[in-house]
Amino acid sequence: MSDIDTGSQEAGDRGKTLESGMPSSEIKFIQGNEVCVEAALYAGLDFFAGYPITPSTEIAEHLSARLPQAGKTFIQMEDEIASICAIIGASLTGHKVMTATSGPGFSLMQEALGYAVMTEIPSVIVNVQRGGPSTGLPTHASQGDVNQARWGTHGDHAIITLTASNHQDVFSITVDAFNLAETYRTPVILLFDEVVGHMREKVIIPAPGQLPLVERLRTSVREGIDYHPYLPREDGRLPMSDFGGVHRYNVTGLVHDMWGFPSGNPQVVQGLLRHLVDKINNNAREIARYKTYFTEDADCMLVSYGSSARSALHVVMNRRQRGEKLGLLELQTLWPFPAHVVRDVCARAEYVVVVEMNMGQVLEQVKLAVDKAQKVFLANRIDGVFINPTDIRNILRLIQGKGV
Amino acid sequence: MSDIDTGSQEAGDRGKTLESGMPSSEIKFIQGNEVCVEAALYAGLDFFAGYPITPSTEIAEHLSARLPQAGKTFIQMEDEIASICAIIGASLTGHKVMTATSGPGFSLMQEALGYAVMTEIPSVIVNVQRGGPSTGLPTHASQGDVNQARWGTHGDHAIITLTASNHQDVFSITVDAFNLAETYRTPVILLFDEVVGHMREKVIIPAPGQLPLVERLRTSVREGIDYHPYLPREDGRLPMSDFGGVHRYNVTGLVHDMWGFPSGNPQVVQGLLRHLVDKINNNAREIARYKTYFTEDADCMLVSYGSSARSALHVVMNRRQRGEKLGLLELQTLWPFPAHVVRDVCARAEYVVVVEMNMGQVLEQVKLAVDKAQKVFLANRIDGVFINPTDIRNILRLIQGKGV
Amino acid sequence: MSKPRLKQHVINRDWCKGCGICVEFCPKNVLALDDADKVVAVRPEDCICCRMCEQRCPDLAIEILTEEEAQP
Amino acid sequence: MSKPRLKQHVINRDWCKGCGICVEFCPKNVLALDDADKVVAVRPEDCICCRMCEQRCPDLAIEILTEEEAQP
Amino acid sequence: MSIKQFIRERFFPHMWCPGCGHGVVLNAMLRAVERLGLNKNDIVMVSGIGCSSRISGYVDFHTLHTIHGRALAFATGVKMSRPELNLIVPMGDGDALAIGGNHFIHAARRNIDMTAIVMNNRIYGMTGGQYSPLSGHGILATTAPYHNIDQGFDIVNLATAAGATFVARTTTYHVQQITDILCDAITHKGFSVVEIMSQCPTYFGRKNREGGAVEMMKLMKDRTTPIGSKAFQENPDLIQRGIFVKRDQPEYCSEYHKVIEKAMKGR
Amino acid sequence: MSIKQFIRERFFPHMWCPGCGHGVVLNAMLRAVERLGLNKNDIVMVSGIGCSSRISGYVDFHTLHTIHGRALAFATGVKMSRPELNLIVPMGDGDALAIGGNHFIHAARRNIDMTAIVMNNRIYGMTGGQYSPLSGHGILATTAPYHNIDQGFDIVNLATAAGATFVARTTTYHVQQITDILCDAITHKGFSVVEIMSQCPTYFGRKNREGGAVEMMKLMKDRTTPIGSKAFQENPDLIQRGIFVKRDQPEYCSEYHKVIEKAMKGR
Amino acid sequence: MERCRMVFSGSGGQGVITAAIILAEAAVLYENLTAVQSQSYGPEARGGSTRTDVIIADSTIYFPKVTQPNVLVCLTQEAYGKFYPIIRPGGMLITDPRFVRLEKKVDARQFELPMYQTVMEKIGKPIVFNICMLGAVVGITQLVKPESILKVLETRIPKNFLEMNRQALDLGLALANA
Amino acid sequence: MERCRMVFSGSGGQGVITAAIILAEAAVLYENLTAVQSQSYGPEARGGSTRTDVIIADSTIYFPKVTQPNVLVCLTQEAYGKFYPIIRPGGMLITDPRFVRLEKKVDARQFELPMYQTVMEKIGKPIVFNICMLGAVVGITQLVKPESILKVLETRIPKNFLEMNRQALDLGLALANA
Ligand SMILES: Cc1ncc(C[n+]2csc(CCOP(=O)(O)OP(=O)(O)O)c2C)c(N)n1
Ligand SMILES: Cc1ncc(C[n+]2csc(CCOP(=O)(O)OP(=O)(O)O)c2C)c(N)n1
Ligand code: SF4
Ligand code: SF4
Ligand code: SF4
Ligand code: SF4
Ligand code: SF4
Ligand code: SF4
Ligand SMILES: [Mg+2]
Ligand SMILES: [Mg+2]
Repeated sequence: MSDIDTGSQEAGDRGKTLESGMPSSEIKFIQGNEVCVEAALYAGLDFFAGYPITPSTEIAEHLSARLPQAGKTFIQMEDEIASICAIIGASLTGHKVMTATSGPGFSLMQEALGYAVMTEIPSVIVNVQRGGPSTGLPTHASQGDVNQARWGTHGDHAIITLTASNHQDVFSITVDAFNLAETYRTPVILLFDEVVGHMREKVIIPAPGQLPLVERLRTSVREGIDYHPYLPREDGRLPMSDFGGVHRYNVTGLVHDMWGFPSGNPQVVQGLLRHLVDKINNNAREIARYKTYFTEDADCMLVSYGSSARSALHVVMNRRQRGEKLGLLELQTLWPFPAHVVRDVCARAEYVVVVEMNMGQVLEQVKLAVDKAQKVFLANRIDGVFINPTDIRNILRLIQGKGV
Repeated sequence: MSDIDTGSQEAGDRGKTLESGMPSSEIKFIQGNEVCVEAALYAGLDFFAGYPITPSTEIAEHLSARLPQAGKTFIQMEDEIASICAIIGASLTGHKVMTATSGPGFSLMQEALGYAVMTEIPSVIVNVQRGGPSTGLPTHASQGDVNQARWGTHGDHAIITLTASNHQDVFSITVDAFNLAETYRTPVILLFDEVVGHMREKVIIPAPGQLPLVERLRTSVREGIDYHPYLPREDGRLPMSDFGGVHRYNVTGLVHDMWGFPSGNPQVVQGLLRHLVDKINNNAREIARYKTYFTEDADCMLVSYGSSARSALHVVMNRRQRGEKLGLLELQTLWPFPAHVVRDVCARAEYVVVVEMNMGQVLEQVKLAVDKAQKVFLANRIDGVFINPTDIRNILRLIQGKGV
Repeated sequence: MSKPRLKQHVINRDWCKGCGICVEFCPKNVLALDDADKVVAVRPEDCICCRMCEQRCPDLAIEILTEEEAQP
Repeated sequence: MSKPRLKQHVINRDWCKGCGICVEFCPKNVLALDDADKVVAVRPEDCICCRMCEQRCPDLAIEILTEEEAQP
Repeated sequence: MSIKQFIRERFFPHMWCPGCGHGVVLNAMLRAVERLGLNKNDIVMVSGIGCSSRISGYVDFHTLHTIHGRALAFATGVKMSRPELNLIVPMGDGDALAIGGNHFIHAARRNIDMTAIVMNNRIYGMTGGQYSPLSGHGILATTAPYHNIDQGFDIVNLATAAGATFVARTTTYHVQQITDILCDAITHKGFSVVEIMSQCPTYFGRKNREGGAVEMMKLMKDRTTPIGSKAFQENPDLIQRGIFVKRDQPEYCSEYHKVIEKAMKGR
Repeated sequence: MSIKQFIRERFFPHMWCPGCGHGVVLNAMLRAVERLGLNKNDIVMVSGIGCSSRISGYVDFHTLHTIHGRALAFATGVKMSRPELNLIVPMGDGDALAIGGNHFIHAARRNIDMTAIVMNNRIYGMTGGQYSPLSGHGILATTAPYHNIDQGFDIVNLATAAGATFVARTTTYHVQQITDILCDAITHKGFSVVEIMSQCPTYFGRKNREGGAVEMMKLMKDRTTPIGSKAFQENPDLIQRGIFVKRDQPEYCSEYHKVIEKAMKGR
Repeated sequence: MERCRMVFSGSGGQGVITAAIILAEAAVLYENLTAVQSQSYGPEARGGSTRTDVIIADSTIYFPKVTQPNVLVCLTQEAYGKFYPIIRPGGMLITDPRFVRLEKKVDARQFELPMYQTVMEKIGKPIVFNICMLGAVVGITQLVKPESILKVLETRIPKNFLEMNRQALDLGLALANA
Repeated sequence: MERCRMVFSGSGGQGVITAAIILAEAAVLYENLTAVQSQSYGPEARGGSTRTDVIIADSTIYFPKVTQPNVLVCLTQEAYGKFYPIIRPGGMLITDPRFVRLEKKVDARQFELPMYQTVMEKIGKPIVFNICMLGAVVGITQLVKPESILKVLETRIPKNFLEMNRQALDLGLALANA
């Protein structure tokens, strides 16, 4: 008899679940990395540049076959730095772009990632995490790059980082990544992990039109009229004009004014930096993606994300059957950290257990978010082995004071 | 009449202040970057590799003249990545090494920095911060790389990061950086800023022997006997053997066993990662460097570091003269964050104001450290202009509810 | 096309930085720097309209206007 | 130095991966792979001790021992 | 002046020092654009970081001022996604060949259609006079206070060996040759490398007692000679100017187009 | 076997696939070390990341297994700080010339005394068969499912143009030549580049229907010829083997020593 | 249905991963079941032993790895030595005597099937060994219908190789039912 | 002593930064005073105007920048236009008529000294213009002894140029006292 197949599942307000059997949608049994590829194509990916690295390589491999079939561009560059630079260039000409890498490559991309932040280039950067630091454990499970996604590049900035635990969610969150990149004119990081990336399970590819797509907001300013590439509209969005089109403007990683030209004027500096951070952090509620399970009455709330959330959910389902009041908050947006969600969901829990495969990177954010930091505990694994339900159960027992 | 030259100065327990006029010490009037050079030479720097970048370039320039005079090695590499790689190589042969850069270069160094963490290579990396993100504001004041110093490379790890606000402290903290790098067999980051780096003021170069130096701990294992490069002693330190010497061992950025050979054994993985983090974080008290001013009775505690601390101290001195109970905690160790010091020093303060030139990177740590996060405020500037006493006074007024 | 005849040396004094390149390489010694280190055509009559000054100026600060060009 | 005379083919069966390189490139067809895909000297008497097998083996799994060498 | 149509006048006078060779390159480059009759909307200029790279701010094209050393990688993204655009990629010697050396050789290898201009002043101008991979042995610089021990690259040789299909060299003294060569280079279908020897009087000139801009330009006149000239045969220390390589080879974007065609048919 | 004194036997059998050319390189390299009579304590091997780079784990020297593409930069630090050591730097083709291309040309330019070995299997073996800058036009790879459109580098030309003072090429079929050339290269005072064409039967061979290790080695025999051979004159498509460049030029560490002398005297 | 957890293990070239994927894909695409397949990599990318986990169920699968397999397939001695202890009490162990000598006591039904030998004798191509193994697994466990496996094979395998694969599958099924 | 805050401004080649450093160094090394010198860079590394701040005091200096200078030196029209508003009421403004035409009212003593002309007439080398300016500042403010400046010059300047610098300093002192 199965031990986890009961229990109702409440989707969080922003967590979209796809119903199976929609017309002209397609069922596939593929790797998470390939799901990411399918979703990127669905979202309108035009241009991919990358450099192979375990465990993200399959993304490049599949795209090298799929993109030319669609008349679109795949290029393998000389390294990860060149890869992210190339996609930034391609985004400027009006294309949806992506690159994919893992830890060491993601570290190399940090300088250019900051450039994309500064110049507000819609782009998606996938990091399929592996064990770190350094070359670490290339083929093993880890979620150690959460804080790097936030703080890897120099200088103050904000960033959007998303993740998912199962293939259907990998699909929708990847589409979301492209949508958010266009909406906020920003790089978005997809932080997957080795387990999700390499595992195969069912995914339903939605029919075209089934998931909403955000297309590039192009300026309505006509040729010959002054176009301001860095002047936000009332609603905060910044219309773009394709490179090679009718508006000739400047793009620079230096602090710049609304025309895109370098400026050291303190007011311009302050204005730009606040804009870069506020456009994202002030929209944290809009950007928050998450799912909740049994949160209404949970005494003990698990908070998890990515593949770890699968093990956490396993435990929750299992314990609920026994009547224990466990709940799960699965985060899909990691940055801007959805502190408001964590605070609300964990408000009535006696204790909160963060389940992750690192030394407590999300743990620290949860502590900052909840009313009482002392009620937050960590259930983790850092040894390259995928955290399993037994690990979590054992740690829960210790937290509950029941010993081993 | 001067407005800031009174007030007693209590040095924190770890803040060493040099007395002037010591025999054979030498007085110089130089830039902060040059002080760093003098201190590195004092500490025994043997090898420097770097690539020019504003505002750190003077470090390389001075060393290009000074190192060969001492029969030691200076090399300008093809980029920052090559620079940090070269110093890691040179450290392995038993030399004290350093590189220096600023934001964009520091971002590029992240992959190899993680390698130095993983392989436990004593090394000093100077980041003279400039305005970010991206190329940002190359010649302006900023302290925006604090969190990057902690989380810039991928994977869980720990790191030591030091800073200073005046030339005498730049000297001693630079010497400290070399000492800590040797003690904990780790890269140490010196996070200076443009103001301190470019400003000229007096510094007393201590006489040889005046400041304690930690030399490389070399193994006592004899030739032919198995030497374990990654086996900590009882006291946690790991004796090294110079490359080119009598012990031939392996160094790798992959997770490795005590002989330095790759291993995916979960116990080895967990052991290594815990070791890497614990050797530093468990010694946070030993590593904490800071200075305190009027902390005994302060109602309002300023917490600051680097050049911002000069402006903060100016305000404190000024207000003390008027009898206001302001105090200052100047942090010199930023990572591992000296939470215990902050907690203690801020315990009786009604409110705590973090003075920094970013959007609140140390602020967040202080909030995590104190009893009541709500009592912590931020006095900052992010527009490239050096924060001045008036800025702080204005913000204090607002915090105190007195309006503009 | 007839040989171009000089109409004017158009000198942008705001842009000229007085580097002296045009002065030195003028084959006819037409140009000189004044007190404020800005270029002036001191012997315009000698100018053969070779445009080397115009083409070598790093600051786009000097231009040769010829009769033909002047009447488009 | 006299022509070396074969004493033995020293084959490390744990290391041999059966790639067949030594087999194919032995000028005298001395070697073959067995059932378990490990190399064996099937015609040792033909061996001319040229050591090409030893030098080409990617796994350092085969060594030619000659009489001279055998008595150091 | 008709080349003024190609500049952003409001930013003039530009930031370069008096007599800086980079201004001469700008001047001659604009004349090439004018002569070719290119539409401003069809030109994308991508530059890195350095004094030289500031050139992109002054021209009225689509301009992308990127990060140090990576201009060609950004340009590759622009070109591959809009192959019909003209890509001009001016770089400093440090930008192109110190930190950017890898992108340089790989862009050359791919033979992607763009014009790489190396504004070679043999020094890091922007950061104040450190030696570059083009400084050459014996030169003085702020990081070579005794003398530089690094051998210099020969850009022409390196570009050729890496696979560039158009390779040329000239100097800021030879302004008309700059314009001529750039016209050829921009028209060439494939990766073009044009080295323009340029003067940095502020750092290189001062440190190495080469005098001011005028003297440095005279030196460029004296030290160079047309390819294969008699003077060169007599004195091989002379540096040759002209077009070294110009050959046809399938261009990268066209090659990629073939991949698309193949893929769309099914393999 | 006397070359066993140079290996770490406990890690054998090694991780490479059956028939992998990297094992052949290891074998021949050990013979060179043996022939030269080098002391194990005087050898530092620095490698990057890749199947090839795992070679450092198997040899009983000082071994430094670094990060992808940067081996030569680490090696530069080792060498400059201990010039008396022998530096051997084996790299994969991707390691040396894709991500590592810049360090490659700069090490060559400086003429720093070390031996760079490019174990060229024309593919990224470690990550499972993507094309490399050495794959060449027309090749199939996991990221070139239709065909590769990238031109390949010619390592010999590139190294020569960049300034290497010893440049050679051979193949895993020609094992004795590997050993001979490596002896020369290690002895050469300056930057030596030795390209060794190697087989990756698992990915390159399988994808491109070149058969197994044996067939691939036969191809290397058939497709190569000694430098300037008659066969080459008749068929210039043949790849030449042998020593292309061997010239004297001041070595970097010695040059730096002169700087020290100058500095110590006062400028 | 009973949730079935399987581990297939062997060495690099034996195709156990492909077999696992085909099985799981058949379950998902043609039997409306749920399945998850994953594989673990050794510390190295090359060589060493291969392990793949498959779970097949009729309900959502959260934790995707197998800790105690109901069905364990071992195709090398090394794999057998490494994995026999994890078999679920009462489970099934499938081995091929060409590669594995049984030495340990396990609380499981043991199937020693001469799959390699049969394939070599009847088809002569070692490349379909894994499909034969798959036939045996399907035959023993009855997890999916052989036709479902065939449907997957049809989408994955060039036409001219299909017959050979069908044959191998049948050989495996026959061995299981022998 | 009274804390003295100074700003020297001009254009790139005029050597104001060097002058500031020499002054501050003299104060620190030979007069046992405290001093801080800093400079600000424009958005660009090249061209544009140069500004350097010097504070000299007999007690610790925390905040190292000058917001309101007691002494403002402007050596270009641009610098004058930019900085005259920040002068501290009652301070001193030093300019050279060769470069600056005074146009604004300021609450400060204004010294219009023909330093450039004097240097060119008496020495003929524009390179020591900044030292002449320094002489004027020292002469007017009496902040440090001229000998202290000379001592610094001795450590920084090749012997054969020393005399020229001494002369320039004297010219400046003389102009101040004129
Ligand atoms: C990653 C990075 N490293 C270093 C720098 C600092 N930097 C800016 S420009 C430059 C070199 C400029 O030299 P070159 O490319 O020759 O151009 P030039 O200024 O001489 O025209 C350097 C090192 C930087 N901006 N980014
Ligand atoms: C920064 C970084 N990018 C990518 C990788 C992934 N990676 C490891 S080895 C390798 C290429 C291997 O190819 P090659 O250098 O030719 O060596 P081979 O395996 O063929 O011997 C790659 C791309 C990495 N480890 N680090
Ligand atoms: S070349 Fe131009 S900037 Fe130089 S002096 Fe002549 S006009 Fe002025
Ligand atoms: S056009 Fe020719 S002759 Fe006339 S001023 Fe210019 S350089 Fe001299
Ligand atoms: S070459 Fe080596 S590994 Fe290959 S078959 Fe022969 S002995 Fe075995
Ligand atoms: S030594 Fe030569 S002849 Fe003898 S087995 Fe080896 S390859 Fe064959
Ligand atoms: S520093 Fe040199 S390169 Fe830069 S603008 Fe001045 S002269 Fe030109
Ligand atoms: S994958 Fe290729 S390069 Fe790597 S070990 Fe196997 S055969 Fe060798
Ligand atoms: Mg330059
Ligand atoms: Mg390879």
